[in-house]
Amino acid sequence: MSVGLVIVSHSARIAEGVVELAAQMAPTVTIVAAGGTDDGGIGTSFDRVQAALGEADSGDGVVVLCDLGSAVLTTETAIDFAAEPERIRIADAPIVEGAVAAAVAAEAGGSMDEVVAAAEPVAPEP
Amino acid sequence: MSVGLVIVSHSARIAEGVVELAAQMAPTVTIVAAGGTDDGGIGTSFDRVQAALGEADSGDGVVVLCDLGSAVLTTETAIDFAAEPERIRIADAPIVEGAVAAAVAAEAGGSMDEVVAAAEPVAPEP
Amino acid sequence: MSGLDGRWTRRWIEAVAAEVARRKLELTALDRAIGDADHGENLDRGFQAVLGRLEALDDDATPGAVLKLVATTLISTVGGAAGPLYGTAFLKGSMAAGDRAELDAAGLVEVLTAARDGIVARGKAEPGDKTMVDAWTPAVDAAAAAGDDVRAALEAAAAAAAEGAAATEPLVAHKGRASYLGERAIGHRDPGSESTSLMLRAAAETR
Amino acid sequence: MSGLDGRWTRRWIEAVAAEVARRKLELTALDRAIGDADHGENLDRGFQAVLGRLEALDDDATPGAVLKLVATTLISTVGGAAGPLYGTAFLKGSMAAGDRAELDAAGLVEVLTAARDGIVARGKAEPGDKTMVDAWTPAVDAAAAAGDDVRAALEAAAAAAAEGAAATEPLVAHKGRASYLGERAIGHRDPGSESTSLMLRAAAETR
Ligand SMILES: Nc1ncnc2c1ncn2[C@@H]1O[C@H](COP(=O)(O)OP(=O)(O)O)[C@@H](O)[C@H]1O
Ligand SMILES: Nc1ncnc2c1ncn2[C@@H]1O[C@H](COP(=O)(O)OP(=O)(O)O)[C@@H](O)[C@H]1O
Ligand SMILES: [Mg+2]
Ligand SMILES: [Mg+2]
Ligand SMILES: [Mg+2]
Ligand SMILES: [Mg+2]
Repeated sequence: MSVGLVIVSHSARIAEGVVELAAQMAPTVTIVAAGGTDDGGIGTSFDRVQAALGEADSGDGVVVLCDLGSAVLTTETAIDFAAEPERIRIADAPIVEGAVAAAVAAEAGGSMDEVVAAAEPVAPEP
Repeated sequence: MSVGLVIVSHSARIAEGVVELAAQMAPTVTIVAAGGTDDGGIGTSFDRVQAALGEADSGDGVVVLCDLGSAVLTTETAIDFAAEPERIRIADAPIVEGAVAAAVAAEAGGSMDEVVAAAEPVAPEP
Repeated sequence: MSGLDGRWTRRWIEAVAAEVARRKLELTALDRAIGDADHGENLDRGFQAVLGRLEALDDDATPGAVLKLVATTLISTVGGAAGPLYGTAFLKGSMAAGDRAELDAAGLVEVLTAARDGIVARGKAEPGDKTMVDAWTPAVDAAAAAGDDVRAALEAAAAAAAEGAAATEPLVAHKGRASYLGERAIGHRDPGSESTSLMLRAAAETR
Repeated sequence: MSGLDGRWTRRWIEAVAAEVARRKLELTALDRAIGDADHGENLDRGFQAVLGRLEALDDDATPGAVLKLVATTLISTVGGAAGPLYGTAFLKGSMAAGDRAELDAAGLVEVLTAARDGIVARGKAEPGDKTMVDAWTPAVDAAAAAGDDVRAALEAAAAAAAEGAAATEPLVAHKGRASYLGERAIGHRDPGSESTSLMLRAAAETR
């Protein structure tokens, strides 16, 4: 088991693309996309985020990457409604670059704190 | 006319999603996706980047947002092959958050330098 | 009427839904200038969903029960920042209302205060950041100063919210999408402050 | 044979393509450990495309013309960091070769140096960053020290590249995807340094 990731974007395509990109370097990590509104528009969906948070938690907790501010607001609201909010953390990191770094850390068996830390000051990149 | 944007991602879905997201706040800016490999896989395509650079330049230059290091390498190579490389700048910014900020600056008629500056230290966000 | 009961609360929400539908394009136009041009659609989607769910609610539901239904519906249907923000506001307001059958002036102030505090806790905006907080905060203060008459408190809140919304125009935004615009946000009214003003005006006019 | 002519260059590239195809899974396995598991596929896609385009080239094309075709093909077909990096290397190498019909030892060293400098200019990696530069740099130095015999220079370059590739194993990466892994990259060989070693070994064995 490892920390799971949830990718909350205003765009379903961004969220799904981040999942495919991050999964490349972290094939065993559960990474769940929660992008777009319920009707497929641009925005965020509380229900999608809530479902993704449940799906991504395989026992070691969940780290969430968000794009813009409203994605953070929606995620925080979902955390307020979560049964075990202490098992969820939002990384203060850019969604794509942070997700790749977080996925690598989760693949290596990092804890929630380690995964958040890996995402936050994005790892040095070429 | 305004500065055009090119979004170079390893994932076609990320690039297209960034275009739809950034276009929301910048409806008149030309924003072109260059994501994925030629056969639709994960990676970057020199030909797609080269074509996008041409398409995005309506006279005021182009600012490029990249995701990972190889996207930067591919873009820099395309710039080496460009007829007027001085009309293209790569922003050192996260691809999604940077693109939204860059798009807003381009929409306001910012110069290449202003658009790059808007993307780089990502604008304060809620 | 002495206090604001569940039926009043429902009539108020129906009036908000009608006003949002009527002024949808106007709210979206405000959001087009300094945001992503969806605030009217977002709220209209949310309040139309509220109307649908209100029908299933008991006729004698308390104010708190109505507010809670509004909260959960907005949270899951709005799709923009306004969803979690107004959703949290209505949720905190419903918790403040508790299971009281009616709200008097003091109860109304408790509900409005809880709603505003919920928005601030969620969005971390301060007064002057050019957000809906700039309409809520003067509204709460004015209601609190209005004395024992609940109708006077509602009228004071609505008037103060309208002023607060107008006062966002000269500001630079420090939260939300408008913060991307820097000085270019000056001269434009914050859409969320205007929708707050709309809601509180509807409350003052609901009998 | 006195120097390395266009036909030799072509045979070399064909040998590289064959070796990359044969060792594709091995290169990808190296990249699976500290990258995204595609280096073998990336290079194989590139060199298979090169084989296709080589056929269209004049039989008496110069070394520089062959290298240029390899460069542009890798740039547009590899799809990973190795595309712009090797593409730039072959491009700068082809420019250094110019329109010479044959490369002697000095010409070979010029070409290898230009290739390595191209990679460094493109990727900004320094020796010790756990990249292909760690195979190229000792290879260039060894070829330069090998004297006037072009075959000896090729053999020296190949041997030094193999050592350089092996020497990446204890390193932490500072460029490329492996830099995400921090200390966990230790113990793994850099895939790009191994493919560089493969190319230079193929050169030493091409008659
Ligand atoms: N952090 C915040 N705190 C308070 N209000 C905010 C915050 N972020 C946004 N808002 C309010 O939300 C409004 C925009 O709502 P809406 O258009 O529905 O969301 P989005 O910006 O996600 O499209 C803004 O006009 C502002 O009043
Ligand atoms: N900035 C750089 N400078 C030099 N070499 C690099 C750099 N970035 C990556 N590399 C090399 O590229 C190799 C990876 O190539 P490849 O797997 O094809 O690309 P990608 O990482 O895009 O999937 C690495 O093993 C390393 O040798
Ligand atoms: Mg909006
Ligand atoms: Mg929106
Ligand atoms: Mg790779
Ligand atoms: Mg790759």
